Amino acid sequence: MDLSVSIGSLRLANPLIAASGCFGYGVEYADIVDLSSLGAVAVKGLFLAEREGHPPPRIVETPSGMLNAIGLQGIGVRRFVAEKLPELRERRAVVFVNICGSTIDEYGEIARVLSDHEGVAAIELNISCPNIKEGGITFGCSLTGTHAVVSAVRKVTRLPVIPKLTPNVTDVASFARAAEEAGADAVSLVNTFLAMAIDVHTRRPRLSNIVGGLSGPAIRPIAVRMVYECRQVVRLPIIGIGGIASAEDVLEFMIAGATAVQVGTASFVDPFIWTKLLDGLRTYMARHGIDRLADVTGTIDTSKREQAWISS
Amino acid sequence: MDLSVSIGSLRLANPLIAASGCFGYGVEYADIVDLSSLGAVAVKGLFLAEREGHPPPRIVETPSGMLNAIGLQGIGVRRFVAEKLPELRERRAVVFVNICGSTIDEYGEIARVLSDHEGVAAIELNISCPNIKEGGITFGCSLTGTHAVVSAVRKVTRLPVIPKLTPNVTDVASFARAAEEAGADAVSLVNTFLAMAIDVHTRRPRLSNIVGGLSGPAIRPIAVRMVYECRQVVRLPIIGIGGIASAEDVLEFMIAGATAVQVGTASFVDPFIWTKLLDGLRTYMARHGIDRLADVTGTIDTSKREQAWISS
Amino acid sequence: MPVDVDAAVISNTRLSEDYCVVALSAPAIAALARPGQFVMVKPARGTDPLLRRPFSIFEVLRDKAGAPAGISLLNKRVGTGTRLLYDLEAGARVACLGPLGRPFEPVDPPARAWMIAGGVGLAPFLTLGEALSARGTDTTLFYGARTASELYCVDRFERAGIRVFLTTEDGGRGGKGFVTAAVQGQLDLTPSGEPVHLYACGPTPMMRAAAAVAASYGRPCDVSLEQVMGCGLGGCYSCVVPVWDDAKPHFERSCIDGPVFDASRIAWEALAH
Amino acid sequence: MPVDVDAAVISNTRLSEDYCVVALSAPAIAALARPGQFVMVKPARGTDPLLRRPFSIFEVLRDKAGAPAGISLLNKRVGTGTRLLYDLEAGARVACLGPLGRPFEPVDPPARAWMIAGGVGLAPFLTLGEALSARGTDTTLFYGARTASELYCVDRFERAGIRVFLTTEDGGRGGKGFVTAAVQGQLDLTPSGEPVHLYACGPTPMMRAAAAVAASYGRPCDVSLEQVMGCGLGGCYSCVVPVWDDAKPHFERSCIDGPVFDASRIAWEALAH
Ligand SMILES: Cc1cc2nc3c(=O)[nH]c(=O)nc-3n(C[C@H](O)[C@H](O)[C@H](O)COP(=O)(O)OP(=O)(O)OC[C@H]3O[C@@H](n4cnc5c(N)ncnc54)[C@H](O)[C@@H]3O)c2cc1C
Ligand SMILES: Cc1cc2nc3c(=O)[nH]c(=O)nc-3n(C[C@H](O)[C@H](O)[C@H](O)COP(=O)(O)OP(=O)(O)OC[C@H]3O[C@@H](n4cnc5c(N)ncnc54)[C@H](O)[C@@H]3O)c2cc1C
Ligand SMILES: Cc1cc2nc3c(=O)[nH]c(=O)nc-3n(C[C@H](O)[C@H](O)[C@H](O)COP(=O)(O)O)c2cc1C
Ligand SMILES: Cc1cc2nc3c(=O)[nH]c(=O)nc-3n(C[C@H](O)[C@H](O)[C@H](O)COP(=O)(O)O)c2cc1C
Ligand code: FES
Ligand code: FES
Repeated sequence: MDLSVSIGSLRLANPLIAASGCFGYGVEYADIVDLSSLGAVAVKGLFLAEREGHPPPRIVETPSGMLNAIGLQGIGVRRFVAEKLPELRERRAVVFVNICGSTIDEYGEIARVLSDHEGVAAIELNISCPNIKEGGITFGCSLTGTHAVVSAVRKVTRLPVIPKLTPNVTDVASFARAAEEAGADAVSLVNTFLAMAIDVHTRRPRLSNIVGGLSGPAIRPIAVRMVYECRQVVRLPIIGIGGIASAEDVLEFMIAGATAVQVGTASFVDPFIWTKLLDGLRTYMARHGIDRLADVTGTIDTSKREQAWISS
Repeated sequence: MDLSVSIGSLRLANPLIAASGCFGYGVEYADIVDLSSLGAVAVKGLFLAEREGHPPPRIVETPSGMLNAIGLQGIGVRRFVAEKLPELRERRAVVFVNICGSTIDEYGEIARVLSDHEGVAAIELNISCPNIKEGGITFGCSLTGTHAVVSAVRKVTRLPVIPKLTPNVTDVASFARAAEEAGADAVSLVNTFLAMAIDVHTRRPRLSNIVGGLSGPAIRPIAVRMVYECRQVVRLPIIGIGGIASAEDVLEFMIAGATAVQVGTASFVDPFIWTKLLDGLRTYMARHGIDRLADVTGTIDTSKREQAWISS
Repeated sequence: MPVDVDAAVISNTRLSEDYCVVALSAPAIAALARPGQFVMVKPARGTDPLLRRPFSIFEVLRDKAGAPAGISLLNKRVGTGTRLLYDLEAGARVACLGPLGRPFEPVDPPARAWMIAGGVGLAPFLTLGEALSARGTDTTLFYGARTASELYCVDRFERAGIRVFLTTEDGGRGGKGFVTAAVQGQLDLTPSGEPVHLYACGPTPMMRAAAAVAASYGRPCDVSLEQVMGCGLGGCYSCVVPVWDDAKPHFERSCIDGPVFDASRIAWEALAH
Repeated sequence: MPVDVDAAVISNTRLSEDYCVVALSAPAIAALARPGQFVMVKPARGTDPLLRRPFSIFEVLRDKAGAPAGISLLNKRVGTGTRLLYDLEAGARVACLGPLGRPFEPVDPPARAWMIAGGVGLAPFLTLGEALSARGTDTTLFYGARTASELYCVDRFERAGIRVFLTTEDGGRGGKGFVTAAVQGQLDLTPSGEPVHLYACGPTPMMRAAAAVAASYGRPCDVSLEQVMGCGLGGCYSCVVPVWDDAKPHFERSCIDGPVFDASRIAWEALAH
């Protein structure tokens, strides 16, 4: 059985990628997860500089989901390449570096730093973090902003460039198209949904940042729809993200049009989820006589709208 | 204790409204719910003409939520006023009629029919149904469309006009503002999120309509955020909707800025929820020494971002 | 008028790896229940799963004085909710709303009643059979399953004075083949002047076949349809089935206009599954 | 290296309406556990609630041969997850990941150990106390609660050879007032040349007070902080606490850099609650 998938020139052993911000810098998990067994590891979003992020409370649970407003605490790209990348290479992890800038130049600058180092497989452009004011989602919510960031990074690196799209827009497919036109190698979607929760007794927001990003199974049906919509419009590989917690969820995204997927929140609940997902995918392939998992991508069957007999 | 709230000139006994499409024409519940005990009843979305809606499967459960693609099956506004309205009046229900048109003229036409009949308290403009191709959400996803529909209806009726906004947009507050500028008396938000689910074994969509609308507790944190955002921008009363299942949820929306709320999916799970919600609101008011529930609206306290001590 | 009962589980009898009978303390529902009606059960507190599930009322349980005390459900494990019900232990509580829906109308003698059950479609027929027996109607249950081990509670029907005719697809017990073929065979042997009323519940293809047999032999047939239901009360329009209405196709809500329908009204070619 | 165990509930002893001790069969975790470490427990299958909850390892349970067989948790009902744990019956299973986090380091004689517990902050101190006793360290538990009825498992500590000093806010049992005041009183009586190591766990204000007392008496103090945790493994950065790092404020992850911290490193004025 062949579980490998291709994102442009990049070949991943399987479609499972640890989602950015949900797997630290990868090294935290090195003792319990064989990092080389994952399709890839998307490390925590990095700015050029170190950041402390938002004060706690940073997360709050919601029905079948959670809000986070971490605020991109991080060690900055230079410390990352110095302190984390060597161990990741040693562990033979396929590393996607998720990057965030306050300006277009900053995205370019970070991409340049990363391109100078061995061991980075792809750059994921976080233009969709709902938790920070400057940069990020400002680009992700405007077509020209998206195009500009992708183009700028495209110019300075040969690494695959994968913008990560926000679901907080009217027409996500148009953003996928803008990314494609600007030279992206793939798109990741979705990042979290801007959301909030209030303690009714104190009348104060439950997150210090007031608003945060909703992730987890709750958002899965919306994310699947967005992947499906983008699939109609772009030819780029799509990395599907949002609430994946089982092999069936992985397959749902792939059938909708995803080439690979990322798993975030569910890996908090079960850090050993990866082998279970791989087992589940193999079981499915065996049951349905599928040799190459990649063949599943985009095979949704919308041909027969049964009983379209009574017109609506 | 005073639980009443005001939507413009309309005074509701309490902030609880049965959400459109989740309470039939109201009459279905007359035996088990005292319709006059609700703030209002928003009846199922009506076109001018009868419609059969989409073939089943029309719903599918998702984590802490459900998708629906009913396709606005309905008896049309003329049969509604003839067959349902009299009983609703008899039961002393405060009736919000949720209407949907394929064209702006159709919205106006329906509003005219309703204005000719006693017993309609308000017109809710469904410009946000994600399940039908023609009309509806086409208007709801464009600022000019929203403005045009509201203006057109505003011209033909003295009844309160309440556009119901879709969450499937980048900036919901700008739509609330467009509605306000066009003369709306309030806005309802949110309708459902466009979403989908796929059966991985058949690779077919789980809904006959392929996509449907996500409702239920899963969406609550996003809906609360949208109410909060709109509150910053418009002075109109806001009717908060999305995943409300407890008195605390009602209060969360009110504190975020809602004057009243609608309950949909949760009333499927518990058709007797209304008295429980009212009891819960009274308990809260007693505990916090609140005399007028309406005083809670918009009282979110974002003043002290504790420990904003480490800058993010 | 339905009521919502926070019902205690009296017992949960596992009949196999998949089937169980859950007895619930719910006097208020038991007192109102009519044959073929259903309840909406919340399999667990909280939001996972979120919605209630519809179940036929399998038995009306009575206390020693004969007063209605509870109901039982014949539950088949097919997914999350039915698994949670299967795993319930005595003493647990589940929210149970009912009775709901349009019941079966039991026929009177001299008409005979033939109940046709496929799999868990057996559930509504015990209460119907008892109602029929009570009014002296000659009653037969045609009950089909894939294999002998998937035939349940047959003695329960026999004790109620109901004649039982079994079929299995593999011939392991009773007639071999589909239950509707057996019904057809019996109809062949029955003079057309003898009134027979058919009642069917089971997988959609089985009910469709039953409806076709009934139609070709000119016999009245009521079916109890299984649609996914959101509310059970007519509020959501999720549970619709296509019916012919003045030769026009039309969607009716199976929770309040059904689940029991005159089979000849159903537009079978358009029904899901 | 933490392991995830689908642990069977051996017993669930309710100590009161709010507190219980849940014993779990988890040899692999028990074998690795060190004092002050915690586990992440999934209170129910499915997505409601979604995330695991952190709990200190209260006891390491041993089989007759003395081999580690399981752990127990001292659980206080405060919300959905802790209620589900309170309601667990023997035989149920819960996913339990651990052991996690930086443990307490037990001090050796001649240093004495004073453990300061507020409410459910008692949980990490039984294993620590046993470790201290085992190395012959003179160990005292200062344990405070609001009322006498909220003091639990005191005999369990006494049996482990630990001196116990109780306080209640209403004076119903032991000294009246806050537990940290009692500690301060004892420090007043203790010559500064006699080494005493403080360990504190409880509500944040209590730990902050303990840290202040420790600082003003020049005593080392370790605290075990309670932050909301998403993953317990360093993956999510949700559980951070503000620490001084070269006089610069900095957020550290309490799941891997803690939950035990040197109290003097914590920027208390910035800590949540
Ligand atoms: C009026 C009525 C009476 C019923 N009586 C009984 C009964 O007495 N005993 C019994 O075991 N079952 C009965 N059912 C079917 C039962 O409601 C479903 O099996 C149940 O809802 C499935 O829930 P789940 O969470 O286990 O399955 P899910 O995990 O929700 O789904 C598993 C599979 O079952 C299918 N399914 C889900 N809901 C239904 C449904 N309402 N009808 C048909 N298929 C469904 C799904 O499409 C899916 O393929 C009845 C249904 C109706 C409408
Ligand atoms: C390292 C560590 C060890 C712990 N050990 C124990 C223990 O041995 N025994 C015990 O009973 N509890 C312990 N706790 C606290 C326990 O994790 C929380 O009480 C629990 O997560 C609450 O879950 P819930 O679903 O019941 O509450 P929820 O319904 O989620 O919330 C109820 C209330 O509890 C607060 N809360 C939620 N999570 C936490 C948390 N992690 N810390 C503090 N407050 C929280 C919420 O803000 C809310 O006000 C420990 C926490 C940590 C971080
Ligand atoms: C705690 C947390 C931190 C996150 N940090 C980042 C980040 O740094 N960069 C990013 O692009 N996405 C970040 N995300 C978003 C996830 O990568 C992912 O897109 C989202 O959580 C949806 O997937 P899930 O439902 O599987 O968690 C974060 C999510 C969570 C829950
Ligand atoms: C089955 C179903 C049918 C609905 N039909 C309508 C409708 O006709 N018109 C409308 O404006 N909204 C309709 N809605 C949306 C609801 O009124 C409400 O906005 C949405 O469900 C979110 O609220 P909830 O989470 O409380 O259900 C429908 C929702 C459901 C679940
Ligand atoms: S189940 Fe809601 S209308 Fe029938
Ligand atoms: S709980 Fe996730 S980093 Fe600490």
